[in-house]
Amino acid sequence: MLSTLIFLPLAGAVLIGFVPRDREHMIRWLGLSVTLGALLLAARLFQLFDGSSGGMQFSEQTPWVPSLGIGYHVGVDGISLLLVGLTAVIFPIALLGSWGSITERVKAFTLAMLGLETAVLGTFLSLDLILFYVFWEAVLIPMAFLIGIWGSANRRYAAIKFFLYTMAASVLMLVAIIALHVIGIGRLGERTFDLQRLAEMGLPAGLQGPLFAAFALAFAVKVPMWPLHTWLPDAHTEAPTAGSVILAAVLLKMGTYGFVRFGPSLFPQALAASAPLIATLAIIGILYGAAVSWVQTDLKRLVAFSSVSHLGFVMLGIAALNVQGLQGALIQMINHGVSTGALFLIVGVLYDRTHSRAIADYGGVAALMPRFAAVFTIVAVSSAALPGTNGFVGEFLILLGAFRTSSWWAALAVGGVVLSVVYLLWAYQQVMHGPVTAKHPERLVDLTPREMLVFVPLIAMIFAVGLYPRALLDKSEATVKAALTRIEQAVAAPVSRR
Amino acid sequence: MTIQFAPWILLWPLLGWLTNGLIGRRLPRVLSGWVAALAVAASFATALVVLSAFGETRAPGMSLSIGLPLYSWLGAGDLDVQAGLLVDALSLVMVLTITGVGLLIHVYSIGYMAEDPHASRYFAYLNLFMFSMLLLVLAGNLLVLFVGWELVGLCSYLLIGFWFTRPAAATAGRKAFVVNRIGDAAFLLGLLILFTSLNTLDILKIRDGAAGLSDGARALAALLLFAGATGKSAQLPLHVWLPDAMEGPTPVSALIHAATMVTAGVFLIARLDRLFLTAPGVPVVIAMVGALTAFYAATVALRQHDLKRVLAYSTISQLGYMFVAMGSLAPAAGIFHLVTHAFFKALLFLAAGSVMHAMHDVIDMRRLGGLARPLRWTAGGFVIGVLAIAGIPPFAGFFSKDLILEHAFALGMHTGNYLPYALGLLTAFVTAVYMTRAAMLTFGGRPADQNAHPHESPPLMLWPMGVLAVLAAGGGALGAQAAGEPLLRFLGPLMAPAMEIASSPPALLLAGVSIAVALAGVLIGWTAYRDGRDPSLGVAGTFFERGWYINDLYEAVIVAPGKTLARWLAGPIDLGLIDAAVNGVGHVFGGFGEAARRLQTGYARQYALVLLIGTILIVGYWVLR
Amino acid sequence: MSATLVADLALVAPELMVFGTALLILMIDLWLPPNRRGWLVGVGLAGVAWAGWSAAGVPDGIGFSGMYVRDALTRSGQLLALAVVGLGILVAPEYLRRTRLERGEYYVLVLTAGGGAMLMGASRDLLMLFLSLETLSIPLYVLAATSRANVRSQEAGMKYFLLGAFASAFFLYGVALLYGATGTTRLADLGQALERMPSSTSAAAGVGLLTIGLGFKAALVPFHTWAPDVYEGAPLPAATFMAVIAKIGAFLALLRVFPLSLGALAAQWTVVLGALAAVTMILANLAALGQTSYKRLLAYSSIAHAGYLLIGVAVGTPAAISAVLNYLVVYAAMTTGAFAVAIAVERNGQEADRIDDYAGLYHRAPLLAVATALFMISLAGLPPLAGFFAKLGVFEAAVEGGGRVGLLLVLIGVLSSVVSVYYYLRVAYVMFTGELSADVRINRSPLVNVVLVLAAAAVVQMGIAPSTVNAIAHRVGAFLR
Amino acid sequence: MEWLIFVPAACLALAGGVGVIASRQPVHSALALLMVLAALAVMYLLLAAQFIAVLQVIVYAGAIVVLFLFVIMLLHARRGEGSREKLPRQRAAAIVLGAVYLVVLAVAVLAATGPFAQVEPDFGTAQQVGQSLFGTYILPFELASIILLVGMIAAVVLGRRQSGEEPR
Amino acid sequence: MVPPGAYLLLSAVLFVLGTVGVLVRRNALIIFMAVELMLNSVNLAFVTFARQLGTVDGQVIVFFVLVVAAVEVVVGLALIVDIFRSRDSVDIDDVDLLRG
Repeated sequence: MLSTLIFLPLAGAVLIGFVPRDREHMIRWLGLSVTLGALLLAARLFQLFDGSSGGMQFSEQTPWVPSLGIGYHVGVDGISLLLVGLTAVIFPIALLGSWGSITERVKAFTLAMLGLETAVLGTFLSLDLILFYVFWEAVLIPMAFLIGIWGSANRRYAAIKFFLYTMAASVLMLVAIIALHVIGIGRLGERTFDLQRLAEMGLPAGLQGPLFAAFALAFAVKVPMWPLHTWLPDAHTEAPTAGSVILAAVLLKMGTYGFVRFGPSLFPQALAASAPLIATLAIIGILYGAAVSWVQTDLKRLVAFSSVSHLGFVMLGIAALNVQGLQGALIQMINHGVSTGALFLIVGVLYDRTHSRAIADYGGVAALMPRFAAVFTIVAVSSAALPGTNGFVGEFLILLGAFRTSSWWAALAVGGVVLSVVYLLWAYQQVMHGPVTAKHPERLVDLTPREMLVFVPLIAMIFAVGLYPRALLDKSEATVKAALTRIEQAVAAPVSRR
Repeated sequence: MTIQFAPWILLWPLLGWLTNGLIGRRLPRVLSGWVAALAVAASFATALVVLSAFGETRAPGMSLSIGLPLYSWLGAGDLDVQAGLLVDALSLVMVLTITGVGLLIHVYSIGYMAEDPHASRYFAYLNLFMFSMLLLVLAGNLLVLFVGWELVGLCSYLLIGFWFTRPAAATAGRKAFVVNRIGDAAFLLGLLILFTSLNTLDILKIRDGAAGLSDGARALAALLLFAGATGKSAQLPLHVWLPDAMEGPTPVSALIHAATMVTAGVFLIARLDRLFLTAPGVPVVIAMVGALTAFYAATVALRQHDLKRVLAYSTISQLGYMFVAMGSLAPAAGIFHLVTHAFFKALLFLAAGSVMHAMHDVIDMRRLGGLARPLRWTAGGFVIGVLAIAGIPPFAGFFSKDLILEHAFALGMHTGNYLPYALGLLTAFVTAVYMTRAAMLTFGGRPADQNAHPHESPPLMLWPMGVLAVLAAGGGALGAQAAGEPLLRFLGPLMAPAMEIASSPPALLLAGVSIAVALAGVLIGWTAYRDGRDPSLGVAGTFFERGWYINDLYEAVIVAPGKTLARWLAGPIDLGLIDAAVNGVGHVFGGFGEAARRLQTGYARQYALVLLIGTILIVGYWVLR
Repeated sequence: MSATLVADLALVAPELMVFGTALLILMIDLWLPPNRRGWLVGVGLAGVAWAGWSAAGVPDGIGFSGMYVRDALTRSGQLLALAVVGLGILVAPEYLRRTRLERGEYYVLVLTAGGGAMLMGASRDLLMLFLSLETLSIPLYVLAATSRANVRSQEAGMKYFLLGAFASAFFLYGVALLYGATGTTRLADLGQALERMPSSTSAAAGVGLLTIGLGFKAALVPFHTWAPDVYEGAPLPAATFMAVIAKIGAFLALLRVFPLSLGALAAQWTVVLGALAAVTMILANLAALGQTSYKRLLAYSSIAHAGYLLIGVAVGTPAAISAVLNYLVVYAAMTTGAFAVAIAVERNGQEADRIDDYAGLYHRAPLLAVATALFMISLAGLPPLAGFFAKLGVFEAAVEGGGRVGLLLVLIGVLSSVVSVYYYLRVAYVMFTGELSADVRINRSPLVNVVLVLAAAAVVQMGIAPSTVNAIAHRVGAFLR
Repeated sequence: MEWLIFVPAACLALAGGVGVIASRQPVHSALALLMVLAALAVMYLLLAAQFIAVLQVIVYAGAIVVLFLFVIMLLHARRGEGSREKLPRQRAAAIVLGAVYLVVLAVAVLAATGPFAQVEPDFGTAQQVGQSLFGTYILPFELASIILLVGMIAAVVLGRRQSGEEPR
Repeated sequence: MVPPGAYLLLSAVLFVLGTVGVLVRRNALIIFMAVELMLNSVNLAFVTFARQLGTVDGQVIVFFVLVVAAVEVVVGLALIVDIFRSRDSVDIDDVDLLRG
């Protein structure tokens, strides 16, 4: 089932490869159907998933490169389940949302998106380190092309920066993976890259530090954590709407997911030891991202920096290393995907109409586009974590978790709660309120039914998660607890004595 | 049990909101108003039903508070937040006040907004607000309360900025939200402390468990929550948003920024009285903040020219009284004042709205005057409101304010700190003066603009004012000794155990003093502002007019430096340092690449030289190893 | 003829077939009318196939007085070399016909160079190694200069030859030193002798000089300087062929000499080869950054890959050897593919050599563009294509068997591949954006297309299912253990 | 006794070596090279390598140097070097590096010296060398033929008139 | 009796002379002669070692070096002639189109 899910989009891409380029309509529909198919599969997976178990489910394992000990091993637990669900939801939305804006090279675009979906799903479901790395890096290429081909003026610079920056960080992870494998040969007596096997061997504390550092660097850039974030504003700004949506909603989660997936399993002691550092950077990110958002003049840059702030919360939750923090981090990952994805779609709606991202080019839009205004309002308050929306659930749990670990973390992070309103409402006011000063008021027509169709599921998720987060939390709690138990045991009884 | 209907109190406005929000634009304008009003009316009626049911349960031995869990909202580890309601005397009083006054204001709004093309959006917001406010007061869990707490803030933002094409309105809404958020952040931290110490956020459990907390935790949690309350209830130092909030439609000012939402802070303290009032040192802080705010706002109100701003500052001032009551360990008295204040302040605002309606949105008192004649009913209502707020018996304000001063005096007797009382008394005098001034400048004297042809508002607006006028005049009965203090007795059992006042103050004497001060104030005001005169009060006047320059101070000390800091971070730091470092790495590599390219000169002899160098190095290494 | 000679000749049957085919082509070419030269391709391919069949079948053994060894390394190396010769023949005819260079000698030279490369892997004697090296090199010098009216081609031949002869002299002096110090040129005896006298200065210097000769052929920095100029100047089919065959020969020899014979001096040559690998990876990748010529870019790329390959040699464990072999296969596929793309494109009747000439290729020839993208991604070592697994194998072996030096090399390796991503993907990026210039023409070249398809299939197959080739290489490594 | 032959021969070889690289005219270089070859042939005789000495004279002096001279004539390349030195520091660098390399090389090569071995009288005769060539060294010998063939083909390919292209 | 060291030293000097010649001369013909000089020095070393060791292998190797040297000269001279035809120069520094 998992393999079907992972490779369904790729199979769809192959199929679309045979469709002539000029049949754009058919390609669009095919692409959408494929992603919807993946969504159905993911929904079924969600339904079948047993939330009471903290282990891997639906595992599939088969040797891949036996001589090197590389296996094809996929599986889903509570953590990956949520992210797989998010991925499956976001992709059809992003595709549908780009129907209006991507009018050139539709086929290549659709292929890139489908390839990207496979890579992302694979990243979330891999349980073999090499398989994981393969998917992890495979994400870069379609994404860089999305930015570099369909992006705006400075796209080449942004694509290169995105690619090289994230890649530079992740190759060190590759070295660490190899090192783990080699250590595993010594300690397990077998050649394996299997995550679970390597986790069982119990890495000596002295080795955990450098190896975790290599992993953490790769993840931290992807998240991105301050001060490794500067690729993000450029990538977001230049990417086409769908690219931004995917980037924000799904790709950044790969970084946070990495921390949650590999930290407790492979490097429990190192994770525990570096939690204060992670938290510090996270808090700086929260406040810094928010403050910098406030003075942006480009809407997409503003949202990009808000991502830095929001993901700071996620990292803070992870650094808290308790149930609330981690659960909050997980929920916040989903929330950020939904809300920031929606924000980028909102910017996309404006951009499609006037081809400007400059805040100064707008003003009084609410009067012209009331439905759009309502959508924007809901998304903005969700992003600002207003209770009743999804954002609050995540931030509250994170703050609670952080508070329990160190009250100062929460006290400082709460500043982000305030600042988020400052920049979001500022931007909202500049764009939507005041007299109509937008440059091309005649072009600012309200949302079309297709665009509404893009937003409705996101808004539904905003409220669904806000009002009944247990639907998600219950799926992941057992997994999170198991991970925490691992850390506790490792810290209590250092494995290094072995 | 009919008490199970309590959720419907919430559901009606929610349905109203959905109706107006989803299909409102397709409804006839009048209809959307009536839908909204009907929803509130249904809510009010449900509240009455619940009240009657609640009355039945008040047999001895029965719980004073009935929790109605709905569903498990949020859980992680040991955190389990039940979304549920809490029905008790306090919440019922609040619900009735909110739905009652709210209903009147909804009806008024139908008339007021009759001409506005976006009325459906207005009523949708208004109903959403009703829902949020009711959620706030009915919440059985502090986190659920917080949901309402923030949602009312959102509604406030939306409604202040309802006429968002006016930059001032949009900015005011944003300011309100941001300032509230600052308080909310503190609130949130308070919540975290409570949960980490008590492992629950259930209000009943917190009430029961508060005594078990350490002094430090209790005080810190209480202070943080109180900080949240100062934001919502516009107390010093977070009061700055409320005067600006007057940019919203006047019924909104009446409902949200006078009668209901701003009292949420007071309600919060009453709700958690056992936490707040037993925490060491906290009551004094509350009382002092309240007293100072009351006095501060009253002085500022003295020199405002915008009628609604006068009323806004007076609201801040009156809220200060309520906090004095809380700080004086008399939450019931505070709630009493909350209720009477809701009556007379709503009345005053509606009257002001009526004036605006008549004068085509002119609200600057310097351009008003002599309206008593054309706007007879409005003027009458306004005068009743003035008398009530000034504390002239037998109008409602007198009883509640006097009760607070009495408790403040008792606090002084108990602790030796008479400052809250003294400030309260002084404020009472100033209140009488500035309210008289407002009435005189608006309705007395001669019309400032001869060309205006004011006309009285339609019945749909006058009737609610009438009802409120009756309540403002007679509402004191709820807490008057002569009437048997029904409200205080109703609240009493819930609140009593938290308080202990050692000695009883000389009640009659204090009442006399209050009356004398109020009368003096009215008299002086009458004398000073007769015939449309408005003495400037010199330097002090300007000081008052600018709100003691607090706004300017914030602007200069927090906002401007904050923006500068943010610009500095975004420019020199983010682009200039962090990003430049990243790009610098790229450029360094590019530079190396160019250098490496230049090594390749194209001359074979030089290639041979390079080869020889390599040979020497390698062979040299082997030879010398 | 003595019985041993017959047995010995059986050992070298594949080489004999290759050289024999070369002679046959030379003969046929004499009487074949110019418009029937297509037959030469057929004959060449048939000979290669025959030799391949033979290389796979001839049993192991050592012959010719211990100068020649046929073992797993020989066999796999020869099969690879033969495959490359086959590809080298396939890419040529259409281009040669276009540029009126078609001559039987071209194929003769390709075949003899291939034979040289095959012998390099089998040489068990330094003299044999030297002669094999020359058998490989001299045809390549000539191939580089084939396009004789083209001054760039002449220049390429000249530089290649001049520096090649220069480096050969160094190599020979190394042989002389080793001979003088140990009295033998047989690698096996040499290894034993050095175990007895590990601190011999002369022998050490001799090993150093051998490194220069082989390093020149493998284009390791600082012996790489000829490569960019030669690849850029040489006609495309020649560049395609030499970029791969020289690397194969050189690395087979490096493996034969260092890990498999001179284990006694491992501590020292690990450092030297490691340092060479490090500077090669760094410098080549940096220098490639600013290139505007496609061939030149690929030249630097091939230098960089020599660096990655050399990591495996420097580490020298059986796992590393098999990783190097695997890498060579992958390198052959992706480099041949990348060059072959350029053969299919033409600007104003000339080679389309500027990277910008490929702008918008995707619109005109989507499959060609996609294939190029595959080669570039694989060359950059990005998953999930072959290049990634090739690098992974080498890196894994280095971390496992290379100690601190290995780890350091891997770090340099991964970081320099990040740099390489920039220039590789720039090519792919250019093809998917922009517009194809009007004077750029895409040639319908069935044979080149065959090469492209084969290379692309290999790059994909060895990425998605790397086990096949990997398992073979692994078995070789295990055998040599 | 040997010294009497060695020293003049060595001096001749060195002088010739310097002459090769220092002569202005290619012809002079070729003649200097001839001098070196002759001197080395003498040394080979001293080192009991009669066959090689003969080969040296026949192949090198007889064929290679003649070939050089032939090409020099063909090209009329009198000096063949442009007046402008494009690599001004090349000469100094070459000399310095050459000196360094000489030290390294001398150290390396001298470390391998030992006493001369006792050899049979037929050491280095054509017969002995020939037996090796066709015995032990049969494979290299065959390979050498291939190399010669390649040389031939190279000459054909490179020397042929450039067909179908504008003559320059 | 002249010791092997003397021959070897001579060989080293000749080799370096050849090396320097390649580096400093620009006439391609002279450069090739310098290369021949290097090869000859190698031959001297081989012959000396053969004598020192008393094995004939060194001399056999010289035979092969001679063959290769001859072929190299053929190829090299052919290239020079070719280049001279198109550029009218045998100055190796004029062969500098390819760079970077």
